[in-house]
Amino acid sequence: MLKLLSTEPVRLLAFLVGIMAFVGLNAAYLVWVERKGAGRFQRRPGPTEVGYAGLLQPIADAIKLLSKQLIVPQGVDAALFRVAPLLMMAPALMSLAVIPFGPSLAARNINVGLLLIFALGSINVMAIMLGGWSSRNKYAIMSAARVVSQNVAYEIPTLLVVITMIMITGTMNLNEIVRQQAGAFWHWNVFRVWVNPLMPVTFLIFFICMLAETNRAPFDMAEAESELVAGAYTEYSSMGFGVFFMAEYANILLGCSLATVLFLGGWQSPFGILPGVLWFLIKMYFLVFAVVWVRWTFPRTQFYGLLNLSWKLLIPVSLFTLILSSAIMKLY
Amino acid sequence: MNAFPASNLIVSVAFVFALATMVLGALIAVGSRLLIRSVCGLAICSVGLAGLYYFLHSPFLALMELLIYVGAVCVTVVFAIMLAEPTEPKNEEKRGPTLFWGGTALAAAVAIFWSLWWLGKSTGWKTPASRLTDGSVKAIGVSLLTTYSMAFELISVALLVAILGALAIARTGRTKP
Amino acid sequence: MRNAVKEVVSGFYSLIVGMRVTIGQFFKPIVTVQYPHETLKIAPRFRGHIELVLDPATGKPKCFACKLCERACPSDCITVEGAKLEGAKKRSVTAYHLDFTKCSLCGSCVEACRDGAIRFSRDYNLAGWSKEDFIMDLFKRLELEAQAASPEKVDGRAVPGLIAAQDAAHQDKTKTDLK
Amino acid sequence: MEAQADNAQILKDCAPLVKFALLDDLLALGRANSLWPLTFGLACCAIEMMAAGASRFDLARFGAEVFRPSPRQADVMIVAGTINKKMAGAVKTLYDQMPEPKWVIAMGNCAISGGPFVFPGQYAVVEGVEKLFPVDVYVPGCPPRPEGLIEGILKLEEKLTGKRRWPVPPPQ
Amino acid sequence: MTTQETIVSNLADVPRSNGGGVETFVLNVGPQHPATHGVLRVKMTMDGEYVLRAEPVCGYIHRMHEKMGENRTYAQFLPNTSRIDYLSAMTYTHAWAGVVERAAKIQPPPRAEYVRVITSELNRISSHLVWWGAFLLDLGGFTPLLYAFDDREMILDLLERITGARLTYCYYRIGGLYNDVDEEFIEGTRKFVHHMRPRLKMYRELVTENIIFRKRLIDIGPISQEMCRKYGATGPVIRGSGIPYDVRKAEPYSAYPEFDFEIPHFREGDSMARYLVRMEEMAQSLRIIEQALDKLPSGPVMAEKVPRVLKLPAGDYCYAVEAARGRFMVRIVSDNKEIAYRAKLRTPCLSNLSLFEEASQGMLLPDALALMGSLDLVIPDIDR
Amino acid sequence: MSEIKPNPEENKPSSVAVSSAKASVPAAVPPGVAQHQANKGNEAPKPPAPAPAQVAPKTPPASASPKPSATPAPPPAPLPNPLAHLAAPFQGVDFKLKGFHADASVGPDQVVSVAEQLDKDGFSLDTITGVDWLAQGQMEVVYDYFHPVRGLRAAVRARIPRDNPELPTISAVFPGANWHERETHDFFGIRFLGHPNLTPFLLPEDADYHPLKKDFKA
Amino acid sequence: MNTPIYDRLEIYLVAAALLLAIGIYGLIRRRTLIGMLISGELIFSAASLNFMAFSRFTAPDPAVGRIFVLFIMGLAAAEVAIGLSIIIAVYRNYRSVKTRELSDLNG
Repeated sequence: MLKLLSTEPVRLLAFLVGIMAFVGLNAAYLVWVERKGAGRFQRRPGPTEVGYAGLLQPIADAIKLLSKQLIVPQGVDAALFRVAPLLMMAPALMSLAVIPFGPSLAARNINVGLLLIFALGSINVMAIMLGGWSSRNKYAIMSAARVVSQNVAYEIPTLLVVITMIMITGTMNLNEIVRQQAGAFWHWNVFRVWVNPLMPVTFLIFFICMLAETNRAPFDMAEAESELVAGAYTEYSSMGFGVFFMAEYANILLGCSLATVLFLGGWQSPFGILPGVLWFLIKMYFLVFAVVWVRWTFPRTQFYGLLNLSWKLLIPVSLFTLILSSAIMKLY
Repeated sequence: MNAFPASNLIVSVAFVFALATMVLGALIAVGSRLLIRSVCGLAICSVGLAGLYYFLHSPFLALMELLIYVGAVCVTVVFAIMLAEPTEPKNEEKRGPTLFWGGTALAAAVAIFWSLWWLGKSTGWKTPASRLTDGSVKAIGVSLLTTYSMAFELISVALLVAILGALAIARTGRTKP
Repeated sequence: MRNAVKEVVSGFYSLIVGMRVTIGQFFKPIVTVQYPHETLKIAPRFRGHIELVLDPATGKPKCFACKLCERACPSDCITVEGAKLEGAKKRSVTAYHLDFTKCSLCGSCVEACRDGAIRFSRDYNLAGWSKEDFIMDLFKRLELEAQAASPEKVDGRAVPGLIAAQDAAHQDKTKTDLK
Repeated sequence: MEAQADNAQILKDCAPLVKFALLDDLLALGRANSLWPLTFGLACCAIEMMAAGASRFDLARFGAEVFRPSPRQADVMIVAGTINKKMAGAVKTLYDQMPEPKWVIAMGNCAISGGPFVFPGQYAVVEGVEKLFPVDVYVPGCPPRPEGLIEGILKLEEKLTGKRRWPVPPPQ
Repeated sequence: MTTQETIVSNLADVPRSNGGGVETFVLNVGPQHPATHGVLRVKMTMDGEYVLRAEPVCGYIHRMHEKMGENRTYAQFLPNTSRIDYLSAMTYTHAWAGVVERAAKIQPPPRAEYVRVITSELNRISSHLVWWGAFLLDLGGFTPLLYAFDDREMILDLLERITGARLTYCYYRIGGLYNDVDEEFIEGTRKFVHHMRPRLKMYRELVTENIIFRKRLIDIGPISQEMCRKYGATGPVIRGSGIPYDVRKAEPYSAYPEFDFEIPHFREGDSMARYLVRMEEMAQSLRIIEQALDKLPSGPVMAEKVPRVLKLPAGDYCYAVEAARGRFMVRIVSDNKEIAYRAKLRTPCLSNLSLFEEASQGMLLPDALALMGSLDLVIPDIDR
Repeated sequence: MSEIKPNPEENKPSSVAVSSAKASVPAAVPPGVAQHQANKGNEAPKPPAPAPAQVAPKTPPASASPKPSATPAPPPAPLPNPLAHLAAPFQGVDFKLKGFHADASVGPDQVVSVAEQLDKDGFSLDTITGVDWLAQGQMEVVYDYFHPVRGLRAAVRARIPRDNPELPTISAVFPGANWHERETHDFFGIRFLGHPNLTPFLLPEDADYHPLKKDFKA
Repeated sequence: MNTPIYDRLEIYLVAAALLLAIGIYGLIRRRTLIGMLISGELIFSAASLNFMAFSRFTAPDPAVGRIFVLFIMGLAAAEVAIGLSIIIAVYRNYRSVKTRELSDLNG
């Protein structure tokens, strides 16, 4: 029996269940964190009345959303309309399977883990687009069109940065990447300026692209509330909206985890006091906090401003870092 | 993997599932009246195909298939559909030509399929005695930059030209900045 | 090129400054008044709906149904009925209806009243399940309140003697009474 | 319009027939504590509605700060302001687009009865939003203070769960 | 479910080709849309994200103010004026009180005029603060709104202290004020002035200098001086185009001539210029308030002889004030009765919005909405 | 008067031009805006009419001088007419009493030409007011103009028969008149000939009533 | 025959043939440019699958087939990009992407 449990499929299954629970819990409580954080930034308490410090608020929201009427408006493409939220949620869940949360805590340690995340990530775009298209709503369609151009534009600098990282580390295995950053915190990739003096900039580019790809403020063109009502989600009610909502946070989770793995040394601890998993979570949640912080500070960018930023600034700079790091690698 | 009971069966089922996904996707892609569903069919087909690649011992290409077909090709096509026509014409054409073309297409498809099947079955394929490389990402990269560097360059030029051409074609007619 | 670099750098700096401002606010205490648990002090001149004032001497409403308020009201939300009771010197009010759902809280009625017989209540947080809750019979309301307030409860707000004399809003009003 | 009201009534009437007490309570609790209003301001009261959402009063404490711009995702419509005859159709449609279960708070005298804009011979104002669809909670005032709106939301929660979880603030 | 059968105006059918020319579709922004601040509806003919033609459709909150002006006595109409532009209620009441005083030749006492100036300017600041927050909300920033509301609450506390209401003050009376201000109000106002100056600096750091914000406003939605003049735009809109027109200086009223203040104006005419004008105006209002507090005379706050039943001599009378959004003018036509024969309310937002159709042509949707936000609309002010 | 000392931080951006009538003074700009203006180059438009500081009869500070004792509404002595240079029959009016500086009664056919003259003079349309004189069987339309630079106010009135209320539109001269005319049409049923789009503005699209007519019953 | 189903070359070849047949059917049957483009992608996929299968089972260097598949993917992406831009340009001019209605192209 024990042997059976240690077999690969069972392990995988166990991890998938674990990840689902992790994502579910996190997606729900990231919403709480967001609301609490927004509250603090605005000098108000945020949710407090539902449970201690509003801790039951996400549960109340979930119950409410689950029990609401799911409207499939007339004229929508019902099949696609229903599939789209799931299509948004599934890739985020699957991608987390390759994230190493601890030295041996990854559902599947595959050699092309980094590629897997981006391959699955590309489905997200499809999901929002189908959601927007099938809604048959002008705002939703405009939003879908924006999402596509935004994500296409930001995929390029992201991939360039990731290629830089692959070149520097020489692997696409996430666990291996983390392993290479062992030692004190200056061995983390962000601080490895001797490998590439532009490493902090590279991290910044990755962070910006991550914000853009997860449609977070200041790049939240997809649900630009004051322009497009609720964007691609305008026609979604009840859990359809809920799943989109959760998927958004799951994607943030994924993005922050990836940034942690690539740049912040993953589960490597700077002092060696706490276990690796905790360090991983601390770093990840710090990035999540930064995402919240950014959201509640800045106004939304204009759409062409967003594309300009990508095409005129991020892509050249990331291309430059790529060339620079390859030159440095060649020289030394 | 073999320690797990009936693992062979499970893997076989997964394989059949991937195969079925691919075929189903392809059928949706050509059969659906709504173009948007056709694209979804193409995406499903690509997912199935990626599964087959995985069974062909190349997870790298499986993921590339997803990245390029789902992430780039399908997205672009959906985008184009949004800009252009939402549906395939329903009953605009006369029945005669429709039937004729349908029949021709079916006949051609069946003929091709049958002949290829026969060809595939009847040929005795030989497995090689030894392998030069293991076909990993590294091997692919090395080959790309050595043996096939010319083709690689050509592909990049083709892509560049495609980007420029697409920009040039799509931009004409836009009067605004 | 130099301009572009300068713009990027200064733009980035402006973003940092913005984030510094918000994080500064993050660590400041909250400003929220947690309403059902704690309440703001309502301003003394707060204009709620109107209520009748009792005459401390008689324990009856001061109002004698002169209907000035009814006439002053821009939205016709006041209906006063009065009658001259037997043995009384003046008319006295028999019914005072306020349709609060039409009121615009302008204060014209209180201003029009020459005898301080009506004033603003301190109901700042009214809410109810039925519209009829806010079509009030002030006369009845006063009676109910007077009954409810036990005599020994000195600071209860329905105690007749206190009502007329002590209310800050009322005092404010008399200080600058309009001619 | 009547049919809609009837439907709602029938739903309400039928509710006790199929009652799983615990689940029902749980649902009610969940709904009561997650009332997402529709971003929908009409006039003066909308400013007080914003003020109620702002830091001083903070609707977020009750989980009600998630103002949704799309009616599909909203649970409660706070009618904050005057509805005139030109607007009535749009308001009705918005109400219809909200998924069940949904609630309405009539905020301010205009939404309750047309308020100060009703006079004999008026030609534009709908005299109360209840002429269009059923209203659950009335918050009178012109405009009501933010406390009034919070009280209205507490009343709505009380209506859903059957009891008031919060203290009644003392009269001032 | 019946809910599925209805299709709201803004949730209408998908765009389809119209068989020739540019492929356009009509986007109904409003009457319920987060960017329209109320119930304005803008019928936008779009080519993709470009606005070909934006036609505002008004009247969704028409509340018959002018009709009521013919139904109510002059004193009874006062509360209405607070509800035309509820964000700038004081100034609107000022105009009505002013026109009646002008016609009836009532002179409010100096203290009343000073208090009117103080409260009007406080109200102007609070109005600009709401605009600032809501404008940022249009641009996708939520936090500034709440900071603005924090500061606004301080003003509201002050004003509630003396008027008893938070929004629709109805504080001025024909011939003076409802009641006098007290020391606490004066001290509180001074404190507020000291509090507000650093806050304006913080606003500048948080928003005005922010690169994202600047990119969204600079050169967006330019409005020329000629366009302002042709459409009768006033207030920050005309000042943002470089014409320093301000009723407080052009047609001085109340106690304004006694204060030293400037009219901020910028030449560019883009959304940023209008934004900066309003931010500057807040600083100027603080200046006026400080001066008025220092010079506040004592005495009564109500004119001596205001008849209970007020009849204006026949004729027509105008009175204009500088409200937060521009020139607000009341024109009363009287036929010597207790009730106006005709009460015309000239509201700034109507004129300011009327140039939107021309100014927004060919803009991108978010830019057009930013332009609309920079006009600072209050919809009941348009519809009356 | 006490010294106003704005906080030095605040002083920087508040260095805007002091300007009441001197409109052509280019505004000094706060440092943060310099870049903003630099983008514009020197194409900054000049105000339309850089009129020399023309001082219209301004009201004295309201609290200063007592009002003149009750004069009848039309002043007996003709006041200086600030618009004497125009061909339109303008008359000077006491601003303190009326709230405008010049007044003209014109025929319906003159409305457009007066608007054109005022337009040339740099005036801007303030508003259009309809008045229903039921007893006289007339409708009156008052056009209010203001001058954004000189601070002048002018009123132009035209009377038309009540049973056939028609006036030429001035929306070709002042595009801003478009909405004002639509509104006047809503309320009084006055038809503005040549108006591009005389549809209900504030009333519902299908409204066929004119609520501000004196004989209107809901 | 002990080789599992997923380790047999014929299966892959049949699958590829099926994909090709479906693709060709679609290419003939479809009436819109976009539909034809999608069918073309299917044909590409069929070719890729064949390459992959042969490189897995018969080629001495498995990298070769994979490189070709990569090339095909690149070409497919380029083809889609250029094809769609042509389609959109055609659509702008003719308001239709139905091949039948684009008779102007015939001269």
